[in-house]
Formats: sequence, structure tokens, C-alpha cells
Amino acid sequence: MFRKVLIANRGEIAVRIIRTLREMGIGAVAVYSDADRTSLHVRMADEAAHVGPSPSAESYLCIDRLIDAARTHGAEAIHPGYGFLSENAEFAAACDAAGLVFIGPSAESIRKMGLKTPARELAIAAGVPVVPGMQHAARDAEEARMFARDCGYPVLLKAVAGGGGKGMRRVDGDEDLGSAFRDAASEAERAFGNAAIYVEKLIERPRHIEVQLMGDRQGHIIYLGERECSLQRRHQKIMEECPSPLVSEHPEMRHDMGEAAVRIARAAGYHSAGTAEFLVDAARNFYFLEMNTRLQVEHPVTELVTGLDLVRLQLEIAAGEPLRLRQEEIGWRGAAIECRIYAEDPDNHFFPSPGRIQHLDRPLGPGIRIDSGVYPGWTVPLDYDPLLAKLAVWAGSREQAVARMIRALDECHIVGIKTNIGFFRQLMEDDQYRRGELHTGLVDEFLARRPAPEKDPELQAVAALVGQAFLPARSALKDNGRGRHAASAWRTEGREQLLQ
Amino acid sequence: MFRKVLIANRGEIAVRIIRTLREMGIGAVAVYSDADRTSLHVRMADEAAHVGPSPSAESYLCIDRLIDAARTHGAEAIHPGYGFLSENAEFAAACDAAGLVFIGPSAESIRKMGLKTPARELAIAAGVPVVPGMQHAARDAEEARMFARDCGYPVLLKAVAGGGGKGMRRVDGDEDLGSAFRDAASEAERAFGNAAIYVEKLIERPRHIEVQLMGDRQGHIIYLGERECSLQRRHQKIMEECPSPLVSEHPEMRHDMGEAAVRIARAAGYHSAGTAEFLVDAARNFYFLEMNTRLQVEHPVTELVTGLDLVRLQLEIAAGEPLRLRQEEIGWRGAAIECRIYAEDPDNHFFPSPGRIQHLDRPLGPGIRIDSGVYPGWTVPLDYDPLLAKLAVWAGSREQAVARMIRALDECHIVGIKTNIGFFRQLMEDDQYRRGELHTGLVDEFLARRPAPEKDPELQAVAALVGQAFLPARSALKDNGRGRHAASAWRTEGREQLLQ
Amino acid sequence: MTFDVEIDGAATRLEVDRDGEQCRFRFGPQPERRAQLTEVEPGVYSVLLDGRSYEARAEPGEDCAWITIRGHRFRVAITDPRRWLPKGGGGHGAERENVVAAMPGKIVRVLVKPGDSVAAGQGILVVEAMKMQNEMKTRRGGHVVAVAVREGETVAAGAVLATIE
Amino acid sequence: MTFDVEIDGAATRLEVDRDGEQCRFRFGPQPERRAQLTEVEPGVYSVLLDGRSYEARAEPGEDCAWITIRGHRFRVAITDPRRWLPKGGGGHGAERENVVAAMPGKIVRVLVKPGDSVAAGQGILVVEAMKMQNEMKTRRGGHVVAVAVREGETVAAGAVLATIE
Repeated sequence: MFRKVLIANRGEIAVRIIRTLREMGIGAVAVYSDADRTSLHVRMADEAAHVGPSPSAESYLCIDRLIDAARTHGAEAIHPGYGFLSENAEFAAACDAAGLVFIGPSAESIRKMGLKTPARELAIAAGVPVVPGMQHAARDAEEARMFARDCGYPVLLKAVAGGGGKGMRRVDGDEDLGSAFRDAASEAERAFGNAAIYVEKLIERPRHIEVQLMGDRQGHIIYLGERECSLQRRHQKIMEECPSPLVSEHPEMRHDMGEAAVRIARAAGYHSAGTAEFLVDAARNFYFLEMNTRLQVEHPVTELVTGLDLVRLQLEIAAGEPLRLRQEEIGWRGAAIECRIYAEDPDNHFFPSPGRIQHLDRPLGPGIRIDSGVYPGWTVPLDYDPLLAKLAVWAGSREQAVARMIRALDECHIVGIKTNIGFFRQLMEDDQYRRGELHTGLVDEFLARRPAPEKDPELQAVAALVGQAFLPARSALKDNGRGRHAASAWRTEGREQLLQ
Repeated sequence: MFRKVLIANRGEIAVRIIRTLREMGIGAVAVYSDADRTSLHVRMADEAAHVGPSPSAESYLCIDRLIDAARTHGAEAIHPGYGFLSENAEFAAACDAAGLVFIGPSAESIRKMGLKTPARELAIAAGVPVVPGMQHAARDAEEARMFARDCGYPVLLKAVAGGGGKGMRRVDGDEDLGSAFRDAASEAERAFGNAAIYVEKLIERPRHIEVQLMGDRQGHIIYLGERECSLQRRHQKIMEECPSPLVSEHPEMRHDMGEAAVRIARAAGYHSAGTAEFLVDAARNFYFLEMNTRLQVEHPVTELVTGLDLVRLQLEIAAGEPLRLRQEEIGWRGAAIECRIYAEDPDNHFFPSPGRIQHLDRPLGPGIRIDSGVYPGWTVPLDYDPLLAKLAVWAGSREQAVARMIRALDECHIVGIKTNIGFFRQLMEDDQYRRGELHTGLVDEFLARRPAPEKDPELQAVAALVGQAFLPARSALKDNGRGRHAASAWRTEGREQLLQ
Repeated sequence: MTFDVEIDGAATRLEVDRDGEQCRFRFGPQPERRAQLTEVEPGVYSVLLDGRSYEARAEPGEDCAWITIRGHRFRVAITDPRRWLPKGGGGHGAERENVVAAMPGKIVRVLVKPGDSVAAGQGILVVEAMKMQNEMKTRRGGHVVAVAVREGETVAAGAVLATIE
Repeated sequence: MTFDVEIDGAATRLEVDRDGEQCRFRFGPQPERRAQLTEVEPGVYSVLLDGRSYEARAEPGEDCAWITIRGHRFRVAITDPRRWLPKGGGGHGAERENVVAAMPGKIVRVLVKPGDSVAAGQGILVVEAMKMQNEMKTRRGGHVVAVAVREGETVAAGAVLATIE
């Protein structure tokens, strides 16, 4: 096993990796930019290397600096975490070239699976369904109609040069296709100077369900079950769970999707941790979307339900050890849910809310897991993504896990910056969510229908009483040893003013 | 199910019970003494009742006041937690009389099992081995010798009126018995004015292993596996684990001890949670000691390994629901260890260390569970026992759990009062502990042999640097908004002075 | 002592008579009641009222306090003129509107130029912070008087980005 | 700047030259080195030294600071006479010894009476706190001059319980 590993990342995932390294008796080397000198991952690491100024492009994305740091500190391997360079084939190759072990798949697998089209072809070759779509531009409306009839309506017309919904049209039947094709083509022409249009089957209200894979360098690969990640905002996952409520009702899906994912990974000669993402339609057909060739943000829910430590497995595999686990040994117990706590303001367009964390109360007790990259008194920098912590719960059933998450959210308080804790608290009460009827549009639908918080006169009376006790105190704040509190008061005021 | 439950307890166990009540949607009524107005369990409860001044005898032990509080607040049931009135048959009876459900066994079972001798007889009747001993005083040395030969040396001569080791003698063979009997008898005569002596088999370096039981009011009772609690100081458990390392090597023991425990409980018509304590000798013979008719402090390790919520089960059973779990459905996954974090000074006779908690860092990440009754800024009262929190870890194997506990202890910092965290940290490194060769004398042996912490010159250099940076700052403390810090500095100084 | 309090915009009367942690109070039309209020941590209050236990967290806001109880957030202002100035207003219905940065960040796109006429709610600039792009909109329609920033520029929270008239 | 420091009783020399968070220092015979030291939380320091990261927690003690690093606890005193008075000594080898309460609590038993002769290490009284009884012992032998408390009495930490001569 390695004696020392460098973590080419920051925030909660760097901290999470350090914890497993500690438990395995492996030295942890953190890297940090100017903005991160006092970040938790630097405080917790055994060694730390400065890799540049705050912008990621000049620090966490600088392959040379990271490899130099690993060399200087005598690290034998590099864990990329997620994001940043974790799916960058060049980085994996550069590690190999430098005689460092990249803790992840080979540069070649990353290339194969990293790009949508080759991955899609690999899946088709492995006999795994993908979202039906034309592989080339439609010559004319007629060819588009032919394809639409084959795969069945509704379909989506998309601009080949496309992006941002420009040149995109939904078509529900033959009769509308002609006009829609003309509109889409001309819009595409105007937007991209390219009128080329292709057709893709439209999957309505799909679920996003992904399969966790783990394979060793000897070619033994297994699936560790699914995660349902249908709750998304701006195509960003915000809440994940294992098992998927749908799979719980139809247990054969775990095996079917798992086997499909394993087939794709085998075809790519894949090793280490990876995730195959699928869309699932109302008829429970699943379509391969893409493969994430790294550890996922949401891996804790799989760890809670399987009892495995995915980072430990990654390290053992990277060190060349065979994966001792057989598929039939994997057990799934109970249910886990994860909420991504972001520094953002749900009451004001989810605008980011960087700033100083004045006070931090974390939930404790049975079935709680917190992966956090922050601490009280620390100032959340505006240079990186707003993920503060991941709050995960485990319980014997989904129903109990939901109740536990509500309890946990009620125990969780972050003062000084805005967070989405209250938003999750509301979402957990939503009937459709409770029933497990999830789809990728649910969060937006919920945002549209979410109820105005009712105002209990009893709570109002308490609020008035507390407000009156708190407000007079404020003027004196600066003098009575709560200087920080006072200072931040001004910052908060500043923000309030702008946001009203 | 109940709509509202009163918790006749305080500290971490009251908090732990509140959490399950929340998750079940049941209202939680806390009780508090003068010393506990600002305690965490009062802050977290839905309702709170003041039950008297600080001394337990005038508050937490006042049956009438507790029952009045339950009546006033409209609670339908009372959870006694552990300690205080949890094993008090009168209290259970008083609840019945008041039409309140006592969340625990019947008053009758408590009476039957609560007293050592009847419980012992019940066990014998149920065919469960107990520590061999004479049921009456020995007429003379001869009768003592007869018994000693039957049960086998070594034996212990004990004063019938005994206590505190007075009139106690260890005897390893026939030849020494006569003189030892005379000495013991005369010492007993002097100490208690009663020369009566009886003989009990001496179990050397025993393990303390207990079995968790759960039974419903319909007579269905199962065992949830064992806990090893051999690590004790002053006969107080300080660290517990599940599974027992011995049982892991000899899996049949779980079944054998479990069945034995169930037989005793059945004979007593027992329901709710209970624990049968056994001594286990070097030859793996187990001897029933006593039955604890309540939830145990160390129940979290069982919850972590079985995935069950014992408080939830207690509530369902108390509400008359049948226990749906069958014995064969109980699964034990991985390994869990719990450390009891006490406010005490391991470097000074483990003297209690009440006072204000200035700063509190808790471990986070995979496999950590914390049950805590404290918060930063709170002053630990000197009126109650010094348990601050229970730190428990779970991992796939005992070895990994030990590594995780070390990692967790390293992340755990309590400033302002002394705790035994550092002591546990040392104990975890002990070879004998690592090998799982536990017995009730291990902690005392360890205290005798524990190594002086080696002084790394590198760490000394860092300490000097930090000390120099910190010390000058102190004189200015009162002025720079760290008033509390400064104030406590004085308190700490005070203590240092006394303890040197 | 009597205060005019404003809770989430609604004005009420609060009579409070404190004796240490004990207090008698009358909230709006409610009858007089007794409560016990203790600050257990800075800004965290434990309130016992009719046997119920409430934990309230207070954060300072502009001319107000934000009080959070059991997941509900209340804006509490003491409108007693002796202590509080009337609320700023922030330019509602004013003749001019300054479009300001809702958070510190970098200007990635300016969507208008001086002289352009804009509709209420139209996007004026795009600010990037924490890897997310956020459109700053104008509340009122009119035409752009000035654009105060250039693309690529970094701005502080509250910086004036453009002026609409 | 040079200091005489005492670490766990051993006296050494510490030369420090600070420039904000950067510092050059020489510890005892060690060669000069560079370190970066940041107070990340009150009393919590993050130290980078030769690429290694240390987190140190400082607590004030009597004439000293208690520094905890990676589970190791160091007593650090700056013996520079301009700042610190020489250490109290607390009556080691003095003619008289006051037996004091090591923690606040209740006197449950007095084991001696004035005039009794006692051996070094003998128990003098039993104090109960947090449900535990703790024997307060004398460090020196001699005879009991006075017993200052009665059974059942509650005492503060540091209270003189008895005097041995």
C-alpha cells in the first residue's frame, strides 16, 4: 500500500479522502490556493503544498504544479477527488509519465468513456439501450419524420451545432413535424449559422438513476447498486438516495441496470470507481446517458447502505490489489438520503451567498453522517463551488430515513451566510417526494407550487419577544465581546438592502 | 402510538430519546432541575417541566413530581432512560396507578430481576449457569473446603456481612484454606461484628459480555446479540464493543448466550428492552451475573451493528404493538466501538472536572455516531454524573473500527474542562487491546504499564512557536473580545494550581 | 414597557415586563402571559412559554432581527421611533433605479448599453460567483442611463452596476 | 527576538523573527528554519513547517500555555523574567501543607482529626462530586494541625480542607 498520497482537490471531498487515508495509516498531502490557506483540508492534512493563486485555472487545474507538489512531498499516488482534473485524461497520463499512480481509471478509459459519443457507441455495442436519436443531421423534414415514427412520438428536434435550447422543438405528432422542422432550422441558422437539425426521442418526466461500479486492475468488476438522483435544479443534483424508490418496488431493475453497467465498463477495460448514469422512463425502460469516471459527490449514500468505504477500495485497487468482494457478497441494508448544503439563498433566485460562517450547529445522534469542508469562523470563498457540506442520513426504511432527515435538518443551523437547509426542509414535506414519485422536473414543479410558510401566531409571539430582547442588545454589540457578530451584522444588513 | 411522552431523565440519554420521538412524530416532554434549565435536553424538547432543585433526590428521583409533570403536560407514557428511576419498581407501579405507560418492563419483572439473589435463582431454575457459590454461611473450614473442592480452586472466601474487601481471602488450594478461613473470619468479626464466611468460585481475568434482549407484551422475545464491556475502571464500563472479539472467534457463543438470556427473560415474563450480564472465563464458560431491566448506556453499538433503533422498538412495544422482528431476521454487520467521554482528569486520579466548555470540536465523516448532552458555552454541573457524550464508530471490521476510533478521537477536542479523550487515544494503541484480549482488569493493568508519551523534538519546536504566539496575546485577552476565553483562563489557572 | 413591533410586515403592539429571565408580556390582542427567556448561546434563546419549549435563533438584519424558530423565519422590527429610523425603502417606485450586485463576483457579460430601453424584469448584466452565473435584472422599465462596469471586472456585493431611468 | 522557553520542564532558547504569518525561528540547538503560523480559530493555530501541516490548540495555564498537537500535550512557559513571575511552587517540601479540594464538591467523610499523625500519601478527607467520591491525600507526612471543614459541607475548588505540619 502507498505510504503517502496527494489529494488534488479541496473542500469536503479532500477532507473525506484525508479521513480514509488516516484510517489506513497513509500520509495525506493537501494542496491549496491562496484562498484556501486556512481551509479545513489544509488544517487536517499531514502535509500541505501551495499550488498557486485563487482561480482554479492557476492552481487546482495546473497539472504541472500538482505533479511537482507530489514529487516534492514524495507522494506515490494522487487522488483527484471529483470535479477539477478528476476526469481529465491528460492529467492521468501526466501522472503515469511522472511515475505517480493516478487513483482512478486509466487515461485510455477516461478518453473512451469521457466523451458522450464514443461512450454511447460503446454502450450500443455492449447491447445497452441509449436514448434513441439520429447519428447524423436529417437531410430534410421527411427523413426526420421517418425517424420520429420509428422511435415514436414525442420527439425533440435539436440543432447539431446546438446548445442552450436554441433550435430545439418538441414534436408530438406527424402533423406538427413539418412546421416545427422549418422553425427549428431557421432558428438554428440564425443562432449558429448552421441549420442542421437531428431528431432524438423525448423522454418525459424521466428519473435519473445511476449505478455505482467498482473494478480492479485484474478485470474483476462489480456493481454496488443504484442511486436515484432525480432531484435536480439547473441540471445540478441536490439530493440523492439509495436505494431508488422505483428500484425498491421493482428489485429486478438493480440487477438489470447493474449488469448493463458492468457490460459497458468491461467493454472499456475499466477499473477503479465509476458511475453509469441512466435515464428511466415511465415504463421503466432505462437508457444509458454517460459514464462518470471518478468518485461521485453522492457516494456516501452507497457507503451507508452497503457498508463499504469506496475511497478505501479505490486506494487498494490503485495499489494493484485485487478486489476481494464478489458480486453476491454485496448487501443493501435500509435506506440513505443525502442533501447537498449549498451557500445560496433559496428566497432570492438561489443566488450564491459567500461570507463568514459565524455559527454552526450540526445534527448528531443515530444515523447521521456529515461530510463537511467548513468550520465556524471560516469565510467561504467566492472562487469555488458553493457546496459547504453533505448531510446524509441512514435508517431502516425510506420512510424512517425521510423522518430522520427532517429531524437532522431541524438540528442544523448555519448563521452568517444563507443556505438551502430551509428549502430542503420544505421539500421533505412534499407529498410527491414522500411517495417517491421522483423525476428530473420535480424540483422545478415544487418551486412553482411550494406553499407559503404558514404563520403560527404562537411562534410570532415568541419571535417578537426574542426580537425585542435581541435588538436592543445589538447597539452594544461591538463593546461586549461579540465584535465579530456585530461586524457581520453590517454585512448582513448590506445584503438585505440589495436583495429587497 | 403515543402522541406525547415524558422523559424522566437528563443529559445525553434524554437527548437521544427526544431524537427518536421526533422521528416518530411524538411530542417530547423534558423535565429539568434548577441546574439543568439551559441543558440541551430542555432546549431540544417540545415541552419542559421544572421538577425541583439540583440534587437528584429532590428532582429526578421524585416519583410524585415526575408523575404530576406527565399529568400536567398530558403525556401518555414515561421513558425512564437509564439510571435514576429506570430500575425502580415503585416508579413503574406508580405510573400504572396513574394511568401512564411506563416504557420498560412491568413493575413485577423489575422486582424479580432487579435483586441479585432472586434473579440468580431464576437463572438456575432456567438452567443457566451462575458463578458457583455457597447459598449460606459455612459452618466451618471443613464445609468451606468441601465446597471449594466441588467448584474447584481458586476460590474466594467472603464475609456474609461483607463489603469493601474486608474479610475476603483468595485461596488457591486445600492446604491454604484452613488458615485463610481463620484470618477471614476474625477480620470479618472485627470489621462487622459477624464472623460468618461463605465461599464463591473465583473467576480470573474474566470478560464482561452482555446480551441485549427485546421482548413484546405478547411474549415474543429475541436477542439482538452481545456487547463486550470488559473495559472498566472502578467497576464502571468506559468502552464497549459489538461484536465481542471473543464471540467473533467463536460464533456459537452468540447463540448459546443469547438463548440462555432469552430463557431467563421468558421465565420472568419479561418485556421491553433488557440486558443479561455474564462473566466469561478463560475456558469460555459463561456465568449469569444479573439482568439490567432498562436501556443500557452502551446500546448504540448494538444499533450500529444490527441497524435497529432500540428506543423505537421500546416505544412500539410499550404501545402494545407486537415485535415484528423474528430471531432469524436479526443480522450483525461489521463492528462498532463506543467510548464514554467523561469530564474527568486522567492525569490526576481521574478527578471529576466540571466547568464551562469553551470550545468543542466533534469528529465527522464516515462511520461516526455521537450522542451528546453538551454544547459549547454550557457549564457542566457538578451535581450529576460526568458523562459528556458517547463517541461511537462503525466500520466493516474491528481492525477498521479501531483505526476509525483513533481518527475520531484525534478530531475530537474539548477545551475548558479535562476529559478522558487522550486516555482513550493511548488505550487504543495498546497491543493487548488491539488483539482483543480483553478482561475486566485490563484497564488497571494498562494504567500501570501505560507508556510515558514520547517527546518528538519537532512537535516541541511547534509547541514553543505556538506558545510564544499565544502567551503574549493573553495579557490583552480581556480587551480584545475574547473575554470568556480570558475569564476561563483564570479558572484553568486556579485548577492547575490545586492539582500540582 | 410597550413597543411597536413589525413581524413580517404586520405591525403589532408588544408589552413586555421583564424580571431577569422571567417576563410578563402581552402580544397584540392576546391576553397577558408569562414566559421565561434565556440566551443560552450568543444569539440563541431558549424560551419556555406555557410549558412549551422553543429555541429561537436571532440574526441581525437591516433595521430588524431575523428570528428562526422550528424552521420558520420571521423578520422582526421594533418600529419604536426612539430607537429605529424609518426603513430605507431601497428605491421602490423611485425615478431612478440602481442595479446592484446581489453578491460579490465577476462581471461575465453586460447585456445592455447606455441609451437602450429596457423592460421591467429585463436582465442587465451577468455576474459570476461560486462557479454560477447570475443575471442581475432591473425592477423598473425605462432606459439605461449608465453602465458602471466592464466585462471581466470583479465587483463587491452592493456595487452599483448600472442605472435605469 | 529571543525567549527563554520551558517545555515540559526543560528550559530551551527560542529565537523568533515574525513577519505577519511568516516567521524565521531557531529552537534550541536546531538550525534556523522558516514556518507559517495562522490562528484559524481562537486558540487554534495552523502551522506549516517544511511542508508539514500541524494543527495546535492552545489553552492558558498557570504561568504557561498548554499546547496540544496531534494528541500530544505540552506545557509551554516563557520564562523571560520581564513577562513571567517565577513559578509558585505550590508548597513542595514546605514546612506546612494545605490539603485543598481538587474540585468543587461535598465533604462526605473526614478521615482524620487534629493531632493525628499522618503518613505521606495518606487520605485526609473524601470529597464527592459528579456522583464520585474522591480521597484528598496529603503529600507530606506529619501531624494534622487543623481540619477546616465538616462532613456534609459543600466546598469550592481550591478550598483549604486541612493543614498538615
